[in-house]
Amino acid sequence: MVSHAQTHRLASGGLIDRSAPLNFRFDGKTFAGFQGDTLASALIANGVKLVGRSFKYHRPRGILTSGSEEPNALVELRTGARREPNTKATTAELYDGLEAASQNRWPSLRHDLMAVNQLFSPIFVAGFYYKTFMWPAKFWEAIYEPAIRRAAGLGRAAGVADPDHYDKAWAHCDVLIAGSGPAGLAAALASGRSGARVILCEEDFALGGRLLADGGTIDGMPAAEWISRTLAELASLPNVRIMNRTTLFGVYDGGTYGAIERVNDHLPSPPEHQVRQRLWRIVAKRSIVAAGAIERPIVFAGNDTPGVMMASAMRTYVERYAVTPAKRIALFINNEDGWRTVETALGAGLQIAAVVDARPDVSAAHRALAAKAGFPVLNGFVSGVDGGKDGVRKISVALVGGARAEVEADGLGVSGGWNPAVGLTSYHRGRPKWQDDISAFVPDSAPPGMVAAGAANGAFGLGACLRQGFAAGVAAAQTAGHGVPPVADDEAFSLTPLWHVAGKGKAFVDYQHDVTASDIELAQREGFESVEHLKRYTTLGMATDQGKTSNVAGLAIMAAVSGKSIPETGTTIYRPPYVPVAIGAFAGHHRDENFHATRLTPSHHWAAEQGAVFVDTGLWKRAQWYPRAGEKDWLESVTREVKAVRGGVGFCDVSTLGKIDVHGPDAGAFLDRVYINTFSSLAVGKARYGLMLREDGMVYDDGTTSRLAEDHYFLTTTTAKAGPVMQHLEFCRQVLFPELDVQLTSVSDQWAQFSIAGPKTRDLLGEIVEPVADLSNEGFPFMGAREVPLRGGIMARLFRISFSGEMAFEISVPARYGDALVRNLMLAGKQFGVTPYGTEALGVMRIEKGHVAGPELNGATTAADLGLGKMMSTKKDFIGRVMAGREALVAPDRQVVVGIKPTDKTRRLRSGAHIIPKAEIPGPDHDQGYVTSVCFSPTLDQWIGLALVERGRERIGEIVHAHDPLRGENYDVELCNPVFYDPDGGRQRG
Amino acid sequence: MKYSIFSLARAAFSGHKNWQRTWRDASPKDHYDVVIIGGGGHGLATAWFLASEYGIRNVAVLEKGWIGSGNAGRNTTIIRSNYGLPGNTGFYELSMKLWERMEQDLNYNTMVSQRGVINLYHSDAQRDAYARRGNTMRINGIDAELLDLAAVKKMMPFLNFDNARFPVQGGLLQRRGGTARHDAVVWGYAHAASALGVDIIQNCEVTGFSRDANGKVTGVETSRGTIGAGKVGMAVAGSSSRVAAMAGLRLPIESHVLQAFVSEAIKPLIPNVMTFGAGHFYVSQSDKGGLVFGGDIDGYNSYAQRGNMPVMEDVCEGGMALMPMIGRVRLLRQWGGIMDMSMDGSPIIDKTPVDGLYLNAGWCYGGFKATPGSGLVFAHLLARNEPHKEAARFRLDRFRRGAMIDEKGVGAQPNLH
Amino acid sequence: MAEFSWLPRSPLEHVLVVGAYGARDVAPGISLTEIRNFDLIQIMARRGKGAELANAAKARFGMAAPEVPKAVSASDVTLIWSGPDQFLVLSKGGKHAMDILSQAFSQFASLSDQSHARALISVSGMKACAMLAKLSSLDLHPASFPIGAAAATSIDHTSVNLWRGSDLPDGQAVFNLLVFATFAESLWRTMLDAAAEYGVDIGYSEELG
Amino acid sequence: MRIVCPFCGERELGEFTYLGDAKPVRPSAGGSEHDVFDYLYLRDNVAGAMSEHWYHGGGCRAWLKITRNTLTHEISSVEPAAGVGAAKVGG
Repeated sequence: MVSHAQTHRLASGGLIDRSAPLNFRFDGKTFAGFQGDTLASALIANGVKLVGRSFKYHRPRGILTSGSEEPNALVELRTGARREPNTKATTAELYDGLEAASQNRWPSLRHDLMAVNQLFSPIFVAGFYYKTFMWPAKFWEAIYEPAIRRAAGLGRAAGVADPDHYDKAWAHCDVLIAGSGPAGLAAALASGRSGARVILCEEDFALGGRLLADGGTIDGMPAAEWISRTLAELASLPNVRIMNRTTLFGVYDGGTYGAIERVNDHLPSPPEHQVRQRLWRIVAKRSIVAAGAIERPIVFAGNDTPGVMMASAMRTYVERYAVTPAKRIALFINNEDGWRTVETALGAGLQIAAVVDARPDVSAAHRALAAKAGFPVLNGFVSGVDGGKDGVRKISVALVGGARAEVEADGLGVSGGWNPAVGLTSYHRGRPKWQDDISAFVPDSAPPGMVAAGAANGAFGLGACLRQGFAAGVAAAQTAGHGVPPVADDEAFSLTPLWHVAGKGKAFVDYQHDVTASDIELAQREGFESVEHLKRYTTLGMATDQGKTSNVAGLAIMAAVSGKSIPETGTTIYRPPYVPVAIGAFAGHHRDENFHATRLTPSHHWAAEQGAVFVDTGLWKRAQWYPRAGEKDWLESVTREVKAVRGGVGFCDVSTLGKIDVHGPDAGAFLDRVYINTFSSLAVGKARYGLMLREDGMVYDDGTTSRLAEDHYFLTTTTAKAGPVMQHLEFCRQVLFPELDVQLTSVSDQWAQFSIAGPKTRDLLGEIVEPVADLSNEGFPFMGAREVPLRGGIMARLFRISFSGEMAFEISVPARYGDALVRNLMLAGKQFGVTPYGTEALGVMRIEKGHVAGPELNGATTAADLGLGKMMSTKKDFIGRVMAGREALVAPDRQVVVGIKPTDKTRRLRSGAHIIPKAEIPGPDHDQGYVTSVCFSPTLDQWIGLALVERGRERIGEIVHAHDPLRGENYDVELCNPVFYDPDGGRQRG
Repeated sequence: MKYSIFSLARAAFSGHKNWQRTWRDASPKDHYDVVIIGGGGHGLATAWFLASEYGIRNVAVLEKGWIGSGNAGRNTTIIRSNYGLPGNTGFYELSMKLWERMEQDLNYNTMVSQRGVINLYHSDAQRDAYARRGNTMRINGIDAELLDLAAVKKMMPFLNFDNARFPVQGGLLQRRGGTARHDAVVWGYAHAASALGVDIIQNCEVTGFSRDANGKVTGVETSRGTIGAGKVGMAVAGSSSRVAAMAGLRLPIESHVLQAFVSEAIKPLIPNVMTFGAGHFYVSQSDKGGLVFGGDIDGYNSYAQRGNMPVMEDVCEGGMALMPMIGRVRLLRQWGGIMDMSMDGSPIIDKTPVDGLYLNAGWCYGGFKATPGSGLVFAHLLARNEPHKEAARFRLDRFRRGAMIDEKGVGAQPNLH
Repeated sequence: MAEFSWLPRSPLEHVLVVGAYGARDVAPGISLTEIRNFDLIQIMARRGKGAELANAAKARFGMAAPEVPKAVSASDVTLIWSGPDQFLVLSKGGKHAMDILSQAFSQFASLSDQSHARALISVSGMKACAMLAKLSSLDLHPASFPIGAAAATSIDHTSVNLWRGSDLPDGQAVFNLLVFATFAESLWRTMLDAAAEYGVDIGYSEELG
Repeated sequence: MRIVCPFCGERELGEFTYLGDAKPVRPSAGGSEHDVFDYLYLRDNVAGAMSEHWYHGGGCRAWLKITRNTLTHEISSVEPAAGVGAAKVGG
């Protein structure tokens, strides 16, 4: 049921599709519009003037512009999880069923109680909050700030997960063009005809830019016809890509541009399998900014009354959307361009109430037009607006010479001149330069490869736009001449700068943030004269419109009050994005479970079949434990797994270790330089534990490296450091030691690797390895490493190394056999009760054995801290050797690894507790270390742990406090040898 | 004029015509007891503490642009003292205590908002690391709480608990942490220091040092002439190496770009300050309503004060992974500051090898939250010629001795801190 | 004693579902085909032995190994540039397996078997470029990345080797991707997400393309 | 940022990781603590053209020496870090 007819829709004309009527809702009321409308144009069509409330004073506001510079007409678009706060009605494409609501008002847009703020406006001046709310001190967080936070903000975010999808893509071109106005289209023609790869981005859904509203004659034909001919030619060029609904928002280094494509925002929701928006990274050799210019308001009392609108926006609404923002229009202008609105309005059959032109020298032609149409041309300034929520009723005019006049009108079009869109050209901290004839900033320098053309470059005439665009296109394609530029006349442009009409009443510079001319004067009085100070103190230009309509006027007023010129006053730094961009688009596909990639071990799906619980280790999913029916918690499962290994045999997927083939005649010499211990002396067929330092002397990584052939070592890293160690080794190889003949290849993914541990390991392996392989202690001693054949025909590598402290081997098979290997191990090991174990049991056994791991290798420990100082060779140079000798790194009071046991055997330990001497009260002076790793040891039937403790090794046997105020615990532990289990190593060697 | 609701109301009656400049616009004198180079938060705080705490009022702060134009105006406004290593812990808590009384000290509302800072953890290993850090804090008398998953859910029900790649398991909370209005801190110190006689001289770029025959610094050469000084303090993070080079010094510092972002203003959505433990993302919501967020540095040396897209995307990916409710909230502005990244991730406050020249640098990610503490300890060093006890570990020679304060444990690679 | 079977299992076996995926209202714009069970050997020249390696490669394969980012094919083998002085040898059926190539090249080069380290995915279809533009920062326009072009690059922060094969008889472009096996499932899902809007035809093959 | 890898061609920033100033030279075996300290910790921290080490880890795994302006991010040269004498890494 449509409650409103389109009372303000013209009977004909416009680029709307009258055969496609659409219904939409605004603040609960249903309205009608057409395909091709924006929400703003459709609201105007229905005579809606009041669309929003301002940020601070909650003043009633109407639609000011017709584009992405809109400060006032912000709505919450859509509902539920798709609610989008602060959406500009001027850029929201109408679709059937669109729902929008006004925002930042309570209880309703018409009756907003927060408008009471206006009563306090004498106090709520710029920066008022810095001067008050300080007493009593506690009241800030308790009372003042929550109230301010509730009052501030604009629309409401949905507050629940965004249901839509986003993605990101790359595009590449020779010439990138921003804008499809006359300059942009001419540039596309010129560069496209040359064969260059061209991408043209247009933020609007319709192509043509200002031509759509302002028309004109190009190459002797009406603009609309020229546009369609041009688009047809561009469409015929396979090297030209036109992207509408796409805003170029930033320029980054190396000719990379950011663009946002609103793929499906014109629909109620994206079709299945499609995204809402797509972020483009466009790599372009050259770019042409033909993004046009933004008409600027004039600051005068009452300039924020609904019905006050930019003169060019009025033309857009009338010409493009066939709607009438007002029936009887007054204009307040200081330049020639404003007169176009007069012509447009008269052409549409609207009344002109008066033209207030600040210039003394209005042309005879205009005066004749006024006489013919019967409206006065007043040389003066608008000094006040009579009206309110329902719009403009009357305007007061201060005439040059001192007289006053009043004009009855229901709409006021304003034109203070045009500001070229200098954003993109300035994002590399470029400062635009002042151009006197148009009283505006124009691009000066630009990022490499970028030029501006047309209105964005300060060329306001249609002919000039076409010429500049075409020339820029030719230059960017780096070829000479491609036909002749399209031809059109250049309209006369004259302007008398006018920024601010002084007078009584609030005159807004920044509409959305309610920054008035007097706020700027106050800021100047208080010493905030630098434009950046001005911006920060008053919040000028920091609203969602990014100051597109307010910045230049603000600094012009600052210049006036501080007695400087505008160029002396300067601009603030321009910062991307050119329009606000949804955070979801920057994230694209990378959210939820797709935030980061997932790495799976070769036995992953088998483990999943067993019901394993997985843990995230970096990008890996690793089996943490394998629960069995009836087990009440993880501890029971882990305890069972540990006992099974210590008493029989178990296996664990350790494929996540980094694995690197180190090849070449100098491989041994190379490893000698990167490890603290020696590898060149390692016999073929043997493995050795190695420790790497950073150059600063701290431990970097550890792992076992085996020599498989004279010129081939197989190096393993920890799971966490696989990538960084590879990078480090390549640095050593390529940069530090290029004289060595050594080659590195990551083979992490080539090998499925399992640790098989426990006293029955040989029995299990005997089932699966061909009998020719001698697995006896003599035939395959501890730290042996060699290839063996498996029954059934594949080869495997066996390494007799042990992390668990048990008799153990690690076995590697090519990864595609990893799944088969675990299944075969289960089959072969059934008779021995073979038990798969996860990372928790692995961790328990390494703590029982006193092996250091991640928590101890924390980047701040030395080899000596870890009890591995003796490994450091004194006979060779290696990375980190020199710095490891610094005084603080060899100080006797360093925290070193020790074991800890609670004196109460039933007590649970926790990592992160601190170590405090027994006699001391906890405090910074007695904080002697902390617990790094703990576990319940099934073997010892109590909790045990490792800790880094000052002089720990000298204090074995001492009772200290484990102090854990975070968890409210404080208990006694005994410092002990970190090797809790089989300290002689008999089991792993047996 | 003392700022209060009463002075504000009185001023309103006179149309706000009677407000004075927030700080005096001073011209350089020939000589000061102390010249501070750098009109950011640290430099101005140092001047204020010199004047208010150490009775040294013949002080100038020289700023090459407008005050607060460096990192003081380009950060994510977070204050906290949740550090884990000796040196940092005590210092940042000293700073936290000064934040808590700043408005009354300065008669300027800097909007210190102790809304809580929570570091989320996503694994047992992270939980243990936070437990270690939280216990350090508690042992040092700093508030800290270790929250489990249920407590995090209660406090922030809007996080992605259901289908996250790295599910949240809990968090380390410092309730006293929060935010402050960064620009107001600069203006507040300028206001208060100026009132005590400090000369704040803008648009005055230091171009060199004056030295006597023994090499002692006797003043600075500036774009507004030579200014004599008993002592010169540098507080120019972002430009430390460039200024130090004028005195022939090389520092253990690299300059890196750190980006930050703000969204459009929305009604209150996020109550506190959060850091995501499984990616590079931290966020708070300003009183005005914008989500203020950031992540890691871009990773390469830069003085360009602008960032590139990969980090921008990385940060937003972190944000969406943590709370997919912000998908339709729009990013409004992006900016980049020049960070002094030191070789261990911790600051340097010390005398330099050049007599009369004092250094305050290397703030890495900690500069804003350090502002009042840095001002106090640097003023102490300048006034007393010996380090404040809470800055005793921030010495320049710690790298040579191997006494690094390396919270992340990544060593002498600044872009990893 | 138990009998063991050693069936190789592709890293994509669990996730690859043969048939149609994604948009159904259009003819599939993308074909994704996994090639299973291949030999892939990385060969890196020893220091200063680049020329000898080149000669040996020519003798062995009957064609020069690429010295720039390209892939070259003979009937039974494809040589893919993978970095300075290194290339990958892709083949089927054991003719160019590790033990055989070791004998031919070990004097001049270091060899690493990568046969199990990678999954091989072929992407074709009218929308192949559009879909890959979501994953790859490379310019895959035929002018920049013609048939035979190869790259060691990253998609989704993960290293891949990518090369453009010969066009299909109907003129559609074919891109081949070697992705690390432990990332393969994850990347596969990402590829499906990127391709879904175009409609996908999923399959696998034991034959090299 | 885009970097023209001498082996791979022009690539996106995300494929590279940064180490830092390429000017300091690691003291050879026998270097003193003073020398290594200087190498490891002190930086010119150039504001302008600077020679740097980057790793093309997302591509061909070559370490590169890149001259880049830290004020503008403009890259003026890229070469293998192994130096002209070993232009082909590992070669």
